[in-house]
Amino acid sequence: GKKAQESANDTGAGKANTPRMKIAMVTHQPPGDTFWDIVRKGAEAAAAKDNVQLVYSNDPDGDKQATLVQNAIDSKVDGIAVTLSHPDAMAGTVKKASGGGIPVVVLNAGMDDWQKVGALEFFGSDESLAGESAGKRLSTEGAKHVLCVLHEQGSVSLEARCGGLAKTFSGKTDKVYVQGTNMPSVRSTIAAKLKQDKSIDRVVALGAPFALTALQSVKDAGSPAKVAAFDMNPAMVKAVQDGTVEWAVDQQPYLQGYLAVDSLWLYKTNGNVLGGGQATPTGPYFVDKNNVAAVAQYASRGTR
Amino acid sequence: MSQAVDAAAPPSAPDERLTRRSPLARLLARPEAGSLAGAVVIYVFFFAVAPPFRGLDALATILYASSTIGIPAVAVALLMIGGEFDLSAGVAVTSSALVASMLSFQLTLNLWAGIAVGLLLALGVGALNGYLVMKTGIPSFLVTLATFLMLQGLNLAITKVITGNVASPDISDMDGFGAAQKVFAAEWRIGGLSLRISVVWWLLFTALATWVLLRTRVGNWIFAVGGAESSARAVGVPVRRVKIGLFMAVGFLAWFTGMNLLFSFTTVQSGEGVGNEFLYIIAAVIGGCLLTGGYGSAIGTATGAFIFGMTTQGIVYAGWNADWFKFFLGAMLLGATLLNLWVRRRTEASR
Amino acid sequence: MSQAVDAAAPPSAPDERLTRRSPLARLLARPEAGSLAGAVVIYVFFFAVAPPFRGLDALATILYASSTIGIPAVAVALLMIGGEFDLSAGVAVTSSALVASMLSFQLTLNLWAGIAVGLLLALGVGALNGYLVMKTGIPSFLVTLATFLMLQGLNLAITKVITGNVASPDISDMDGFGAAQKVFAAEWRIGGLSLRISVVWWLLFTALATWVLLRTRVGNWIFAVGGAESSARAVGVPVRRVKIGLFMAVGFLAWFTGMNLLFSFTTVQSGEGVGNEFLYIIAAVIGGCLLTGGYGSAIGTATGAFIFGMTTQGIVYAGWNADWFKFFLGAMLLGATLLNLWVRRRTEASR
Amino acid sequence: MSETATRTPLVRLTDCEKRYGTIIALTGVSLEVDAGEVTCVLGDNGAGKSTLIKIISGMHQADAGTYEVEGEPVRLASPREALERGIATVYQDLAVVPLMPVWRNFFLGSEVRKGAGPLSRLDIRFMRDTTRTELHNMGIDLRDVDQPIGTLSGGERQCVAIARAVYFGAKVLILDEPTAALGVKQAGVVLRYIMRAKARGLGVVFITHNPHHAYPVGDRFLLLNRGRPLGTYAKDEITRERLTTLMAGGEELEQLSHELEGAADADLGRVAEELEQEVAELSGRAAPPEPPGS
Amino acid sequence: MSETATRTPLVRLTDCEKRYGTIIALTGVSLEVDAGEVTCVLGDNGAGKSTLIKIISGMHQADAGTYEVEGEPVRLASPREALERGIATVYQDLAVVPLMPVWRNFFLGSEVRKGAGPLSRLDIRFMRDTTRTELHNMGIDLRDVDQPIGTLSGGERQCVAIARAVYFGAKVLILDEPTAALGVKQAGVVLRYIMRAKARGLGVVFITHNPHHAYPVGDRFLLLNRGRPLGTYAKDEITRERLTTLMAGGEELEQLSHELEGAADADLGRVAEELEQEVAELSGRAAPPEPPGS
Ligand SMILES: Nc1ncnc2c1ncn2[C@@H]1O[C@H](COP(=O)(O)OP(=O)(O)OP(=O)(O)O)[C@@H](O)[C@H]1O
Ligand SMILES: Nc1ncnc2c1ncn2[C@@H]1O[C@H](COP(=O)(O)OP(=O)(O)OP(=O)(O)O)[C@@H](O)[C@H]1O
Ligand SMILES: [Mg+2]
Ligand SMILES: [Mg+2]
Repeated sequence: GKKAQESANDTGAGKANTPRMKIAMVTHQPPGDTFWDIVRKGAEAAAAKDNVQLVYSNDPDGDKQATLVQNAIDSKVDGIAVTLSHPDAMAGTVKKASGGGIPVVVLNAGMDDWQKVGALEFFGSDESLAGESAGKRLSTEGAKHVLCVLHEQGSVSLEARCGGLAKTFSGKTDKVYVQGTNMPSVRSTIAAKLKQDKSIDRVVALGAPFALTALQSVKDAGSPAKVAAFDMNPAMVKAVQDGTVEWAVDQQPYLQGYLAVDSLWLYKTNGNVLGGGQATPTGPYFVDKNNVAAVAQYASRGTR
Repeated sequence: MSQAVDAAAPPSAPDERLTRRSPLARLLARPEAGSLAGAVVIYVFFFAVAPPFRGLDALATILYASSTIGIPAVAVALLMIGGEFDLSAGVAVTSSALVASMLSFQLTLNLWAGIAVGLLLALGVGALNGYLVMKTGIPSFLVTLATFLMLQGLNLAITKVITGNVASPDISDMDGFGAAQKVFAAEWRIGGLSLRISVVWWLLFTALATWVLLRTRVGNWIFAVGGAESSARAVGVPVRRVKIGLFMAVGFLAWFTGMNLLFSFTTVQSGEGVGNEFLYIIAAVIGGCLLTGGYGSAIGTATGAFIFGMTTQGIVYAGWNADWFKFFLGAMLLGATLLNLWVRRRTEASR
Repeated sequence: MSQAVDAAAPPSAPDERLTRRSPLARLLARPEAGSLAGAVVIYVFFFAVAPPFRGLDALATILYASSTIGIPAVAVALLMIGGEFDLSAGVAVTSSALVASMLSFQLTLNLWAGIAVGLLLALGVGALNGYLVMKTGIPSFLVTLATFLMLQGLNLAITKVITGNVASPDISDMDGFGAAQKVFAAEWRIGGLSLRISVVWWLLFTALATWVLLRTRVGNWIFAVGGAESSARAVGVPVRRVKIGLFMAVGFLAWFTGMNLLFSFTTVQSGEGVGNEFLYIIAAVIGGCLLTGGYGSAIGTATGAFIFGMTTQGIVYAGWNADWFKFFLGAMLLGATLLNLWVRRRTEASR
Repeated sequence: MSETATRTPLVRLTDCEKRYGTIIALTGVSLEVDAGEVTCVLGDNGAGKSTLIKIISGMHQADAGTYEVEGEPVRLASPREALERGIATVYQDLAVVPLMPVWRNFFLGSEVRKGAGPLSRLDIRFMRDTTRTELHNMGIDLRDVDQPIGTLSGGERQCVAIARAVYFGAKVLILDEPTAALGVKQAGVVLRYIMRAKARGLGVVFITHNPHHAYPVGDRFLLLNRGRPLGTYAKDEITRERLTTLMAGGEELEQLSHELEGAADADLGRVAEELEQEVAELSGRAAPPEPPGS
Repeated sequence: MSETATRTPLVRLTDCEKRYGTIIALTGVSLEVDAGEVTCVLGDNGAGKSTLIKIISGMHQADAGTYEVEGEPVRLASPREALERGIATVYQDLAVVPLMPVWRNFFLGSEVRKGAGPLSRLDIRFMRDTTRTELHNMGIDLRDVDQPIGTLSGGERQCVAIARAVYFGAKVLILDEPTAALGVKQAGVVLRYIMRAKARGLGVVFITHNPHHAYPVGDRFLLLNRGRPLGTYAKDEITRERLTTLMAGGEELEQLSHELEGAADADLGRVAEELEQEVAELSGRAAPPEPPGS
């Protein structure tokens, strides 16, 4: 309950005495998303530690996100951490920032493009790689037919996850789009899909809340399918512990946020650059029954 | 035609100025008939093309999905008949669920206390919307757009502040959960079939709204304020009270849907509900409600929600390529609407 | 009052049945005045609270962001004045950009060929919307909802089929890119300032629409078909042609915005644009257009887009907590609308 | 008609003024309506007659002046309050809801219900029957009281509005050009209704452009011109001819007649003759009464 | 008035029928309008007069029957086509756009432009001036031609609709109860307009409930009853009295008079006397003409 949460809420380490600086983080987070919430917590923790004023903004639309980067440039920030989920749409503006002397790091999305826009570092997990490892794992588990649940249509990262999965998975992969903002419809749609194709034996939801809803759909449809997921949230930990969800692919969003801010701080105060010109992977990391205990404590306070 | 002023009731002989119409034609001329026809055709269509669609369990799933749109759509339709919009209905659902769960959780109260506070909040938001619209004369589209944005912001921000997370805590182990779940989200499994109480509620609310619209004074007033506001005022309809009441009705059913959500899923994502307000409006419009007010029906709206729910699920049951989902959805909605129109034209022309 | 039938022009002495009004009051009584006042107040507000907002570069960014809403909003406003909606405007932007880029890319054509085909497509979609609305009498909300869904589906599915991806290929190295970029997405850097051509286009389109609305026959017809369709038809306004024309105008500006998008970013996400149709409608409504038709202005709509753009950006410049973003946005829109109202009430009351 | 002097009038409006923005629609107008009396408001188009009755009926609030109902100063915020005081109005624009059935329009705002508490519901049969009967009494034989009122003819719609006001008017009946769209027969019925309302002790305000409708039924005449009162006359202070002349402007008609006479066409000449005859009669002796429906 | 027999009529409607869904609004009605002639359509409320003119003006299409304009069979799909053939109409519901300024309404659909090609624009000054002048000529002195027409008084609005039709009517002028909401003076002007249109060789269709308006200007009278023709009369085939009686139903008036006489109230008695006198005049000798505006 409440108490447990409170006790776990102090992630803060000591505070740096470097001059106050302002760092903007611009992401493609849709409103109210669990995953991004954890990214932000990591960024905030680093900011608190590094005496950084963090200005967070987000918009799922590529061109609007570019405008947000422009806002940051106009605001004369000391560094920008940005996601490149729409690399082409963002490139111009981000280049303007890096070319104009504002250090830029890329997180989460843009593994193939971060160097092109003049960014210093990349922290994240390759989405298709994550998908591929999930696909491999499913193959070894002997799954025959996987249903990939995408909670947003037209999203690059979700498509990459699903695409990677399909690539390495030995069996058949199907996908279904659901309306992420409407849980009852998510539940019914997955159930409908399971009924439509009774051979489906795995449901892989690409977001934690949807995996939990998928459990209900499986029950509704009377399907034997097992559920696995991408990303974590507190409820997911419990589900993995209970064994209702087989495993979850974690890309450690906290790490992405934390490193992005912290590395900018390091660059500004000490000239450090991480990764040696290579992307710094933060995942994929499988959370399953074996290692869930280690994560549980942190997940319940919402930082895993 | 030369009777005295206090003449008896007029003659009831058939009027030579009318052509006759068969009872079937009369039935089909009802405003709901067209959308019902649309629903039937879509049902038959999917029945034919999608074997998994044929089972009763599929019907149960579809009905459930439709009911979560259909319940708030009832009130949204009444409001639309009354000539106003409510864009905040979708997030108000989430707001009331969040309030109910977080309040009970934080203060470790019985859930019913949270439920009651959630209701008060939803009614309050409705009343505020109505009050602002009536008091200032700003179009309800703008007023409720502002409420929509503000509620959406509050949902996120307050949930974040209180739980440190973007979802409400799990309440399934709290006092009052069992009873509340029975009321708002009971689910009976009969054989392989899962029947859900929200479907029952949906039918009840639709029946109630139909009764109110057609058989009560308030229903008369709703049509009147939507059809010609100043005329309604001129003949003594309390326009302001009716409209504020309608906004509050939307609040009420939003709250109800929120409770269904909460007790079905035990936790609520704070970003949920955005965009659903349009599903409600779409259901009402497919069901024949006029966006400009003054015309529509609750049964039609229920049919609209059913058509929408059936189409969304049916495409999945049919196993069509998921990439084309939206295209099929659009095409089928257009088809249903055209059919609706065609039925009505036919019956109007038929003598 | 006893002049012969062919009397000369009426006397022009001041009428004893009128109170006098100062020129300022007259100016403030114009429909745009209220929303302009709202814009000014919001500008001053952010200027005070957000230092980064003060620079000219911030203004340039805001203007650019506003222009991408403002350009299609011009046509959407005209359509709304003409009494109809277009929900497909947002995705039509994406569709035309996708078509233009993929067609040129796949067939290795000069980009201008793709641009032309994109235009044809956008105009065609507009004409189809208009034709269906006028021919069937189905509310435009439903018709364009169907087009919206279908276009959205086609965008996703066809892009997927052709590119195997969810985005169009990069076209920056193709023939005609330079010239087209100059037309649709030129950017001049003067000092640290980046001025974008879309702002210029926005002002141009707004001016043109204002001229059309107030000074041409077509403008007269637009007001008439939106204000009282059957009356307009009765006095000989070609209602069908006007409305179809308006839908096509929306198609045209959607195409234009799509080209701006394409040549600014060289690639387009197939899922983009969904939801933008409401931003256009919101801009028009904030700018004083009536949802029910028959009233509104292009300048007001431009102001509405500016208010919306400025608020969205201003909150970011002010560095307020992103969680509260939507809340602030809603509150400021409500504030601007109330101010607008207050200004108009004041000027109406002033003698 | 003379006993009213000592009684408090049902409705008294004093020095009333009304502005729409910069437009002054009414200024310095006073009006009294006594029980059992018909007050006619006469005046040119745009004189402010409808504005005046909208103030009485609570649709608008006066910007200046006082308004008393049965001696008690009031400020009616809505027509509902007027209706609750027994003041029923036929508006010039009829105030109907086009998409609603005739019978729902008839009873709108004053619905008849049966059953009690939350189960109280509309007494549809009664309302349908009453609507049909009342309209039939006015000479309108409706095909179907469930027809949307917007599909009725202009006169039929006007009859619904009148029948409704007559049915619900308890103390004061206000009629804004009720006979404008009516046929001869229906107009006659309306005049009869007015007389019967008067006989039942109601106060009636009657607006018309037809002096031949106004004079027979009116007890008091208020003449408006460009928003200002031209004078109030009791019936015994004014002759029918004077009233007609005041409303029509005798010189106007004479001019018309001359003009037409000058026309070349023989046909026109004939009309001119006829018109001249009228003018002679008007400015000369009694213009004989005419049938109620003209 | 007699030369029309050999000419092709401007407008000829034969055996026309119109249904609205199950409602038969018009059946077996024929009508001719000749140049320089006024055809009056008379009938009770709901008789189908407006429906008839809506067919002529292209608003509705007949379900059966033929429609010829200047001898050529047509099927007008919209009022625009009628206007292009020089047929201008004043609709009973006036067909104005309430939110638009008066002058824009006046010229709506027939805007006057200056400049050429894509630069052609509205000649606003001309249109404003013309609107003001034309209305002034009808006795309406507008404060401001930029006022939204929805804020005008009922009569003012009607005058705009009439002035517009008169201004644009080239061959046929159709007037549906044009004088209903008009003051005495304005109604007189409208009758004069009709005479002048006739003199200029236009065909006029004139609908009214006032036989005293119809008789002086009409050349031909079409009587409708419950959607069916009661008969067509040339002016010389019918007397004014007969026409009035046909429209009013003499027995109706007599009954009214008797009823009122029976009433107890002295006041009512007086009115009854007056009404009886009317009846006597109606059924007896010539009801004398009356001023145009009553
Ligand atoms: N759109 C419609 N739908 C159904 N019925 C209609 C429609 N329009 C008219 N009617 C019916 O047709 C009949 C004739 O109407 P119309 O308006 O032609 O009468 P009218 O002779 O002009 O009467 P009035 O003198 O009252 O104006 C009426 O009984 C009316 O109820
Ligand atoms: N809402 C309004 N806004 C502005 N002006 C108005 C409004 N309503 C009425 N007026 C003006 O006030 C004046 C009086 O109008 P009113 O309707 O009272 O006239 P009326 O005497 O009833 O005329 P009619 O005989 O033509 O019905 C008119 O000149 C009209 O233009
Ligand atoms: Mg009036
Ligand atoms: Mg008529």
